[in-house]
Amino acid sequence: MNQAPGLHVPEPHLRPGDRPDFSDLAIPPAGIVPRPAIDSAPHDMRELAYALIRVLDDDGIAHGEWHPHLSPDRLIAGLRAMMLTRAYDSRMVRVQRQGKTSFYMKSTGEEAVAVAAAHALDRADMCFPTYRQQGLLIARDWPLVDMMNQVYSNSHDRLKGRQMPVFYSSREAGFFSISGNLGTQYSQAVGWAMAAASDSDPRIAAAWIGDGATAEGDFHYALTFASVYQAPVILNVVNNQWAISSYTGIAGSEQATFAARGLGFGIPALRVDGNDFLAVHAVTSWAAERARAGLGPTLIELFTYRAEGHSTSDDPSRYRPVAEAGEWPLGDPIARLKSHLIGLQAWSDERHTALEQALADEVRAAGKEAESFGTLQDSGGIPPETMFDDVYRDMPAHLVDQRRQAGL
Amino acid sequence: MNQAPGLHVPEPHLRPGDRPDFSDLAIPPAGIVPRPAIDSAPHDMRELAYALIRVLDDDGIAHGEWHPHLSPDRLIAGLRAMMLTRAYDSRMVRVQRQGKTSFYMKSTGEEAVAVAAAHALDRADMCFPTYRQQGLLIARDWPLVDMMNQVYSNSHDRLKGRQMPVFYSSREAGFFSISGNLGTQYSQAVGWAMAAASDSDPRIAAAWIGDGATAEGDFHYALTFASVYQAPVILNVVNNQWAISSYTGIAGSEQATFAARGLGFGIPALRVDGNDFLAVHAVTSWAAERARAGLGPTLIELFTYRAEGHSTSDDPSRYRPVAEAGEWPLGDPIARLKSHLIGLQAWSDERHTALEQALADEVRAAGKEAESFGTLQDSGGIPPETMFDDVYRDMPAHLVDQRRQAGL
Amino acid sequence: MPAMSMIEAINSAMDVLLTQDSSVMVFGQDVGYFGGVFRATEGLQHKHGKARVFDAPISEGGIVAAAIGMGAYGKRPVVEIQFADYIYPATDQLISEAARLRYRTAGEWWCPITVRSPYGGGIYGGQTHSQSPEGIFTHVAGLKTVIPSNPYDAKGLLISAMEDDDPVLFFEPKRLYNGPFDGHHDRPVSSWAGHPDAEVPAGHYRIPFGQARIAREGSDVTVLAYGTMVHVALAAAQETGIDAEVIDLRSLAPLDLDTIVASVHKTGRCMVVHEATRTCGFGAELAALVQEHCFFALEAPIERVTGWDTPYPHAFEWEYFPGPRRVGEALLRVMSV
Amino acid sequence: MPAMSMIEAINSAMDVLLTQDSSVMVFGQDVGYFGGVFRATEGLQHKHGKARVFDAPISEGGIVAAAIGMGAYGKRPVVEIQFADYIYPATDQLISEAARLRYRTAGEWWCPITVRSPYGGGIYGGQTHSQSPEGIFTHVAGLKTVIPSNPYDAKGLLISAMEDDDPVLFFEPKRLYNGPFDGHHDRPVSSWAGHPDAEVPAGHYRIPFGQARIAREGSDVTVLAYGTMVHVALAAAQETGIDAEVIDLRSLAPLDLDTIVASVHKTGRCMVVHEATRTCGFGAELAALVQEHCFFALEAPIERVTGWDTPYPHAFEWEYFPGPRRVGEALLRVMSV
Ligand SMILES: Cc1ncc(C[n+]2csc(CCOP(=O)(O)OP(=O)(O)O)c2C)c(N)n1
Ligand SMILES: Cc1ncc(C[n+]2csc(CCOP(=O)(O)OP(=O)(O)O)c2C)c(N)n1
Ligand SMILES: [Mg+2]
Ligand SMILES: [Mg+2]
Repeated sequence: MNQAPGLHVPEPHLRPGDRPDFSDLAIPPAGIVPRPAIDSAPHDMRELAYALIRVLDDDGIAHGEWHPHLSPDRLIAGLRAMMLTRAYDSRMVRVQRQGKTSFYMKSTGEEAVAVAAAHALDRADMCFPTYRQQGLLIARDWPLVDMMNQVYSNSHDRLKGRQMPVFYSSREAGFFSISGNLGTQYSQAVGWAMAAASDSDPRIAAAWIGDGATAEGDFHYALTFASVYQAPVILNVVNNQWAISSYTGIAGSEQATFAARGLGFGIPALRVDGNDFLAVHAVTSWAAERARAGLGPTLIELFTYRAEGHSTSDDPSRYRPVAEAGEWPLGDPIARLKSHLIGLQAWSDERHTALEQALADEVRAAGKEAESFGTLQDSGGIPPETMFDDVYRDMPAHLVDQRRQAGL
Repeated sequence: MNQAPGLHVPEPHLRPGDRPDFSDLAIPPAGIVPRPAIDSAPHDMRELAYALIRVLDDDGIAHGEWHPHLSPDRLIAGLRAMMLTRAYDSRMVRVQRQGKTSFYMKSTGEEAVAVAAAHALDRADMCFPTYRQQGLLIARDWPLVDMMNQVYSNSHDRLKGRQMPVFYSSREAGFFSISGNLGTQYSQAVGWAMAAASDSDPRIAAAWIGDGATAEGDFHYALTFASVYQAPVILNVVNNQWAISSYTGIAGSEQATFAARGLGFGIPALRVDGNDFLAVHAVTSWAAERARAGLGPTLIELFTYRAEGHSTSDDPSRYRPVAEAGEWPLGDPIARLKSHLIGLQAWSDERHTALEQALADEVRAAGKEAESFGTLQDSGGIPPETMFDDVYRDMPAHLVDQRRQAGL
Repeated sequence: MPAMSMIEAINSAMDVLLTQDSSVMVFGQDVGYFGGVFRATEGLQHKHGKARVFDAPISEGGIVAAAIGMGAYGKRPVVEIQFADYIYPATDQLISEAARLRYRTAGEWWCPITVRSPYGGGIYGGQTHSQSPEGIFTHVAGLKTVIPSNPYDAKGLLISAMEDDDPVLFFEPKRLYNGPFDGHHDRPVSSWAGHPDAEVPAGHYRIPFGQARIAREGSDVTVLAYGTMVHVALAAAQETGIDAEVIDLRSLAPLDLDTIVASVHKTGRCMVVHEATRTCGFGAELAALVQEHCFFALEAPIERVTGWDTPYPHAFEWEYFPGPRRVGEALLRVMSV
Repeated sequence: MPAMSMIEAINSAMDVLLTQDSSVMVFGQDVGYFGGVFRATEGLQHKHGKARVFDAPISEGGIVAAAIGMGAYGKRPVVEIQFADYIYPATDQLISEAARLRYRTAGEWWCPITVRSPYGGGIYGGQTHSQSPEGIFTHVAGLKTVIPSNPYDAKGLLISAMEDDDPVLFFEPKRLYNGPFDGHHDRPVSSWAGHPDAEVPAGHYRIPFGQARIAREGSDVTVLAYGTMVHVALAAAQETGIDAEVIDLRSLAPLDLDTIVASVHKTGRCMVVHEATRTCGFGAELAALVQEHCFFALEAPIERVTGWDTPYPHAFEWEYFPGPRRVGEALLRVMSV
């Protein structure tokens, strides 16, 4: 009888000091994956969970059935939102380093995940994001100043300083309140979609979760309920290959794709190049069409790479080769869409640089305005007694009492 | 734009008053499913999750690659354990009706699930069952009297009256303590298996869960951890098609098999006729070999039918056609193995009836002995002060105090 | 007015709101076609349709999560957790999400959900069908916790819960579903028929939260109780002849501290009774509050008569249950100081 | 003796037992190669191998479940929940399983697991990186709950936890990891270097559970505290000049009631300080016990100085945190009665 050969603990191939190397990553060419009709039988679409849907090739040329054929204007709008997201992120990290707030999380390299989805969804569709989909708000033209006010917990922060930076909420923008507890929004999104279905409301829900957080129970609840009740929801898994310091193998990626998780529930599942704006747009549209047609949920794995640290509290050089991000073979979503647009002769290096500058100015102006309402360190703008509000709709006696005890 | 057509709520085809009808159930012939080598690549075995592995055909003849070719003696041992399980169940329901205990749960029609697995596993392998795998204990020749003592909470109950009936525990028999909280044992089993692997211990773990309980988070944790660490564990899903009153569609079976849940984790998954002793034995052996060879976990869906009520508290005639059980097309595991043995000329109706009688006598004798140690209603045999023991290894001061306050 | 058992009153509360308010949705394990393992939702699916009253997977976390999402949409979901012992898989959604959604968004989102669940012992349910976990949730800011002791209150409180814009845990004393129960488990069971608190209006009415009910006026000692223990306390008062003032809290959070404090100021003595384990149970909070607010009025230490700090043992449920004998002895002790 | 910070002492406890006892396994999110987000497991994987110290999926329920299974096998698993705020997905495994396994099997199985988790505020972590959930778990029979206040205790208590045959929740005051902290957030941070309780033996030693430490002897009033609040209470005593006896509970369950009762009998006054929300917090139990056991010795009501009954707000953590000013005012109030 064989002996079990010890406990298997997945380990990334490379650690600090190693040369970045993605040569074992098989990347299929763009355009080869077929696009089934939205009402195809789920069991005929199983292979999509193991594929990688790509539209843009390495030269920025669009290929294949998933090509969404968006107008240059819409593409430029997408490019702009991704660039604005990046500009916003980089400023916010800078102000965090300056001590003006406690914490920040970038989405660098993953901007297409949120922005392309936002552009493919209807404005009224409801999003249940994680902390790394600030691109949704930006793509929905939500004011940067409002976002910054939240990051600063300043006097104009609509959340009254209650949440850590980047835990935005905007009912108006269809952006659900970010939770610090991983995964919880995923199963809530399905409940929202069930309610919408029960009202025959044409709006659908979309949810995002990180590769690491798929290990939480809520991921399973979401898939179960979405499948049982055929809820009109798009379940996105953002596989950026890292949790904090632990790589995606610790979340199960050694043995299967995350898209494949949908198969056990008969949920059509697509795996897509998450750095390809056109591909993300196309799969989101396809899933949204399915949901709106009453055909139920779709799972989308967005294969991408977390190009920077997990948050400002993290230092990825402690656990992976520093230069890895630059070598990521699926490239950068902004650079790829830019080169596509240039290929279409709808864009140029000059326009790109000018836009970059304009967006930096826009972010700077917003930053100034937001800082005029205070920052975390000098806030004082929010009346401290408000910390007792909103625990309940009406303040119960014991909180009135405690507020008094607090001298507030 | 289409409107979502209301909320989809799965509903069984038939309700009380309807004629039982399983004609829409596609049952493939016995023997057609190939048996891959245990070290086949998981992705080459995906179709097994959608198949139905059957060895015995409707006439009790064994077919195909999964035929385990067990000796008649071993088959008769299996038959005997299944019959004993049934005899035990029927007596215990009777004594519950007589008020001698509070509750009971039968496994009628599902005896092969536990018994064949027990016979395929090593005696030292560790089982993490649900309340419906009493057949494991019986197949491991655990004394009926000891089981009955537990059901009666009598003076010889090793669990000191602490647990509801059928929540057995036997370290010696490798049978983990049954929990009233569904699903929890499933993820614990994986931890046990991880520990065994880390010691290069040849023992493996096996866990069972009901179709209904797969919706709990623990099911997901188990699959995740089993996949990540390639734990030597067999993950059984007993799909008896009912939770309490809710049918398996509410657990997700409308859209996929339960075996398919393994695919998302790259866990090889087999779907088997749970009423076919030979098939259950064969798949369990295959999975055990894989685990022992360090090839990791296997998921097995055992397709069966809960022939009786959920428990003595349940009345299935309120939610399904009464006669359905008798029409279940995959038959009865005992009758099927009996007819197979008769076909092999290793068994006869006469021997069967004689064995039935002998087992009834054995159960009756055991029942007498157990009742001589008391029953729930007249117990008093367990010293009540023991109810303060075992909360911790050493009794803390506050419990000494409370025991005193209780006058015990 | 029809006489209703507690289970009928609970059913009626849901029926009334399903009829009046199209945003109400009722779901949980076995609550649809079958009508619930305790029959709380009997007939509701048939009457209101399966898109509004339906079965859910065995996934308490998923059930509460779905309810939160529906609440965000604009529904008023009412979910059943089949036994309070099975609420734990939903803890994260309850504590991290339901309780905090309004706060963390400064009121932009809120969570108008009701979580119904039978609690308590007395049906030989052993350690996983007998628990009283209220003290875990009363620790959590943002949740409301309500426990009725009779059919009239059950319906009025449940309607308030369903109409409340905050998340409410509604724990139902399962041993009271079909009749009042004073802890004398060896006496014949009684039914709600004829009981004054079983006169339940057929239509809509509310009992507001935060208003305790004086179940028995008295001058010797204040007994704080809720759910099944109200009946046990009343029996103990009668059997000992001690003129106890028995206060039925009805809602634990919010708590009617004024009524409690007024009573203890009157009686000078206080006792707390609950079925949950003692340490850090809700009785601890009550004792802490009473000594804070009534220190100079108290003539004796506040006693707690509770379940022991062990799981609920199947064979010894009556040794575990704080029945009228134990409550009576405690009354005598408190009076003897 | 080396001076160790609390995080180093915790690391050392695991290192010592990983070396001595081959059944010890350490796992959790980011604890392997990286060494933990607070560096508690730094170097342990490198030293003891990745089969004994490793990363786990983001699945607190799965982590605790796996630990329970390993414990049943014969291992002594030590798991980290990255923040106490994230323990809720593991509630069912902790309450229904870990806490009850020994009881429900009458000792046939048991659960020798340790669950380490940083708790408490003071690092601008907002409502999901600042919580103190100990009061939820101290309500559960079968669990032990331990909270150290300094490096020496942290190591000795953690070794006791790992060697204990029952499940232990080991909550680590994250604000004390790298230095003592008395709540004066606006003063320069100090380090453990030079602090007497940071003299930590390199090898194996234990501090038994259920033995409180008198952090400061005094005769005016007894202050019950644990974790960070011990330092706050000491500061408040010094700043008010009130001769408080500050008791560092060290283990909440089991609780050293004798030391508490003796102290209150001596001082005649009592105060409880914790960072957790007030209602049904562990302070409620302490107040209930003290009035039960010291009723006739008490000259003033027992005060509770705690976190408010709200989530921990990001921008107002210092208004939320019960710092030396609030504790000092309460001391003065208690003394003024
Ligand atoms: C329930 C819970 N457990 C742990 C954490 C701590 N934590 C915050 S982010 C994170 C990593 C998440 O990784 P992933 O889901 O892949 O998302 P990404 O950051 O890559 O977008 C962890 C472990 C948490 N916030 N909530
Ligand atoms: C966590 C939890 N939720 C709910 C229950 C109540 N309950 C007990 S058995 C059962 C049905 C289980 O169905 P299934 O998993 O299919 O197992 P089967 O009884 O068919 O073997 C339910 C809902 C429970 N015991 N634990
Ligand atoms: Mg990630
Ligand atoms: Mg079932």
